[in-house]
Amino acid sequence: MLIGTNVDPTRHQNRQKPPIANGVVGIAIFVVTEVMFFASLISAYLVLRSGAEEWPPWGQPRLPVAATAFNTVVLLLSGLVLFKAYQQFLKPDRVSVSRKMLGLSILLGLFFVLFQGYEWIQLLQFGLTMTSSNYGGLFYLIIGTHAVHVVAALFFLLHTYSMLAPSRIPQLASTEFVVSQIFWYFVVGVWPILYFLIYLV
Amino acid sequence: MIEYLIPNASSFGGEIDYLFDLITYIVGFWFILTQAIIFYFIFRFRHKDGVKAQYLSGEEHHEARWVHWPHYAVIACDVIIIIVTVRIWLDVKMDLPPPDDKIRVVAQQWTWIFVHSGPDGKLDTADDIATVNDLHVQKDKTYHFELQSKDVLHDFSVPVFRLKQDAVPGRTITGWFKPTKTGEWDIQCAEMCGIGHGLMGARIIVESAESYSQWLARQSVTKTGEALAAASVEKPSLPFTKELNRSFE
Amino acid sequence: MSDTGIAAGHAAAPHEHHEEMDFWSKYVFSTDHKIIGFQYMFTGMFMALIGGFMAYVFRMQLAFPGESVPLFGQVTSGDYNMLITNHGTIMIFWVAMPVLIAALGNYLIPLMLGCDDMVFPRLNRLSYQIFLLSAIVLIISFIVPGGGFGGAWTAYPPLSASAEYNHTDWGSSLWVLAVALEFAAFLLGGINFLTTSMNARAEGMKMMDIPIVVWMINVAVILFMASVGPLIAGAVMLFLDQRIGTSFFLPAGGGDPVLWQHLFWFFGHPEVYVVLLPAMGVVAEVITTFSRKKLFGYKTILYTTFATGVLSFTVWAHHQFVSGIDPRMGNIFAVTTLLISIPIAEIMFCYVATLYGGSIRLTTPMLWGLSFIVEFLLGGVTGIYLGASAMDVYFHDTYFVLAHFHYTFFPIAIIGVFTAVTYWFPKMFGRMMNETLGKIHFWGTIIPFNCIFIPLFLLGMAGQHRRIYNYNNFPDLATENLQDLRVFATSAMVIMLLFQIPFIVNFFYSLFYGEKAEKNPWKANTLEWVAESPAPHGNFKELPKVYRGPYEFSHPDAKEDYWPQNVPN
Amino acid sequence: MKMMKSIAVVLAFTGFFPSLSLGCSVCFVGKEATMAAYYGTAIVLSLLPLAMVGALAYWVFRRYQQHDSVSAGEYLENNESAYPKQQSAPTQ
Repeated sequence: MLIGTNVDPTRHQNRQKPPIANGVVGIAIFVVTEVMFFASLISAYLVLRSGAEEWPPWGQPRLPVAATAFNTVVLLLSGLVLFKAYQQFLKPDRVSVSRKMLGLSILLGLFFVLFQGYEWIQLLQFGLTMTSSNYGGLFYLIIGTHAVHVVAALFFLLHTYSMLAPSRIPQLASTEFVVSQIFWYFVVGVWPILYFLIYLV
Repeated sequence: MIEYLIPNASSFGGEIDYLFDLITYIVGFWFILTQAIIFYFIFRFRHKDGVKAQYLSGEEHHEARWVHWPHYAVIACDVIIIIVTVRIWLDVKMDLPPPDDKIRVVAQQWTWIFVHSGPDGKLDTADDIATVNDLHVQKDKTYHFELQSKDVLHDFSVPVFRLKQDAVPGRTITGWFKPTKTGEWDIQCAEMCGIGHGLMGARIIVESAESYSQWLARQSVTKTGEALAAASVEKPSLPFTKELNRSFE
Repeated sequence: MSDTGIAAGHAAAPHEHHEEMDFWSKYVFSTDHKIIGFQYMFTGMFMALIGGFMAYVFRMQLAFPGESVPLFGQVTSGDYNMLITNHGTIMIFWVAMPVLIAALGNYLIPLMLGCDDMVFPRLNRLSYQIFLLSAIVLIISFIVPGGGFGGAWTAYPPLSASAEYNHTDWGSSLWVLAVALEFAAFLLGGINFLTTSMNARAEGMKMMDIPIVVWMINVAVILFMASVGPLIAGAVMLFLDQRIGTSFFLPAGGGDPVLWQHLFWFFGHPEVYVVLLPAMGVVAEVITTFSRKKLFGYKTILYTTFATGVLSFTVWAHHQFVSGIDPRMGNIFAVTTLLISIPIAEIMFCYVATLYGGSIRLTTPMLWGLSFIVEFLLGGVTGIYLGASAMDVYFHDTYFVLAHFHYTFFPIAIIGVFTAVTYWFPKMFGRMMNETLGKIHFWGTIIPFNCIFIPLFLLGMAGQHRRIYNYNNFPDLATENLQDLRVFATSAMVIMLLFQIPFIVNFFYSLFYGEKAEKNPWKANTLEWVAESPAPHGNFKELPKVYRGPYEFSHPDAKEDYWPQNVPN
Repeated sequence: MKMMKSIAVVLAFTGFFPSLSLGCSVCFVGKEATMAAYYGTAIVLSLLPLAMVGALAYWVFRRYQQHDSVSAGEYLENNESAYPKQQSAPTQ
């Protein structure tokens, strides 16, 4: 894996353990960059929107607010289940429960992406495309970027899931678990902001 | 000091030249002082056999003050520069004195179209005179210009006026100047605008009142009609509207 | 996973034992931080040759407009735009960034912190591979139909966003793609640097025992990581504008060209500090070593570095004083821009104070380090003119700006790199460089450098704008006096380029035939000098322990005039 | 430094007031809403990285403090399992 190492200087020497694991530091820094990335997409959205005559422009389909509200709940639920799964993981001998809950969280995340894909197909049929207006362009850009992050985060979670398998040593997955959690919380945490700004306002 | 290299021909050019001189004196002092100290230290503390370097951490107060006091002096100098800068910035960019005449400047790849308001002093009337790459203005009159662009970013720069403003497509930007010297100088495009950027020059001709009116009399409306048609961009009072932007195409 | 990773690494990957490694796994697909540092360094130097050649071609065109340039031929206005655009792009993104941050960061951080590698070596390798890909994409963009992108390195839309305006359909898209890839590469590298510095320090190394260059590289990386998001977002939007036909930046479809300027400069200004800080760190190491003095005010320098980092996020719109932003915003940014001169001035004062009471030996690295301070000061003070918004109205996009940032970037990217290469060459390659050739190269670079750019200050004051391929089109600028200045600058530039030959000769000659270097030829204190020269894979025979700060030169309690960090007493 | 900043802020605001009375050459280009959006996003984009990096630095600092008080001089082999329990994800 990407964050795995073959020579890890913090581990194989007889050396004090760092207070924060490498992977956690790495992902925390990465999330800072990601937050700035989304902040600038949102900035672009606000600037372009404020310059437009009407928003959404005349003749463009409206976004499915209610269905996406349901989808938002699904995503938030997935974050909550993941949180619970980690709590189980920290308890002794509850790894298999933890793994099942992690699986549920992944399924909820997967549902979110697939449901969104379904929405997109509908919207495309209604004539909202990237080039139909800046409304569509920004919608697909920002929501699409988020979707890419959801998929990437799901792969992270799946990796953790496979490491929690009974045939392997689940205790070794603790860093991976935290890393994939942080990334998933980021993805889940950004979504309500996007939903509020793009669908609701 | 800039006047030695290029004349100043506008009312606010002198202020900008003054700011240049002020900054030059302040930073010049610091620059020369620091350089002198560096070269003195290099010479004075060159390696000599048997002489060991001193041990100074620079953390003690009596040591650190040697960098802190100059540092406070730098802050004081910065404050002076900031105050003068903001004052001149207000005059040049934020103030808009009442106009004697108006012109419209339309930039496109890679020419300048200047719409003079003609004898009546108003834009968008039948007697407007449009010229390509030639701007005629009268000495000692305050001009407002409306800056527009048809395609990409351009920049209306008149070095002798110390004037510079980007032209942004979809927006009309107003600025002002007041020529104080007669003569003929360059107008440059100062923002990269494509292959012909290096060719996008124009001339500004500052004239006295009588030679300006002679020039005005020589311009027949029919002769400039064509250029005017090319320049007739609808006034983008509301930028970013689709209707407006279609007219650009 | 890391533990299993180690186990798997030992079992399955024989390249842990470096004597068994073949050429490919040793030099091409290595995860060794030093090799990756060299890869970055050599790629950067190769790109510097391309960028330098471009500068030669367009300077010749400016001095002798319309005449055929030797080794290139006629320069059309399209060629000229492509050359200046890619000269800027290459020198900043493919030379300054990879050499100063990536190469030095990779090489120095583990060595100076006393650990054996980066914490994510494979991520590190991936970072270089993406970077290499980005360089290849950029080079391909010069030869695609329509030629390379010619819309200036700032790539302001609408010019950059539509082939209708820039006439380089593929060139501009590949340019954006290359820039985006490059930032992805540095992002991975940056994560690595910060994590390594936090978690892999040698035993006993406190925060205040970290060498200043490592601190500065890390602050630079933080600036980079926190500011790169907007540019990547902007690049994605620009790419979509070019290829899909959206209109985020095209006013015709409701977009806003000024938006790009904000996104670009939000990254673009911290970027200056991203490359400045590592260079300043290198200079700090060199001047303390060769003046045998403790760095004056370590903590002061550190805190002012943080202050610079904080302020650097708040100054970006000073690039837009005349671009149609609200002038009230201009006031705020003029104030912040002038404020940022204060911490930088403080750092400079500390460096000068370090020289006081020293025992200065003018070796080649020391000459480079001192010339950094001397030259950068001029770049720094001319920045005051441009930060003052009212003055910028006149100087914006003139040669004054150009000369100003070359007086900052040349010390950063060229002097800083030569300082680092000449100083760490013994550690990198185990041999000493030739001092005579080094000094010839130094004087042959520094004197022509000033002769190039001081005339350009004058040209800028005379109102000459940038990015114009032939000044004969502007009667006020086509005068003989100004043309003489251009010819003078160009001649100096050609001389400076020729004087790079002694360096290249010296570099490769010393690489193979130079005098063998001992472990610590400069008698410096930091941990990299504890390792063998050249440092082997794994760096240290046994990991060093740290007992004191990195700059204990001429300490009264020490036996000699230096006191390495790892020596107990 | 603090005094300097307050002077700077005052100066910046003196820049605001004349424009309201005298009229301003570039101020009112574009819509008010766009200007407000530019101001807002400029402020957010400037402060967000500082806030995040500051928060992260503070969190790291706290972790190091806790770590120093818990396991001064202890080496890694003996507390492999204790480690993840102290772990808490940073709040986004």
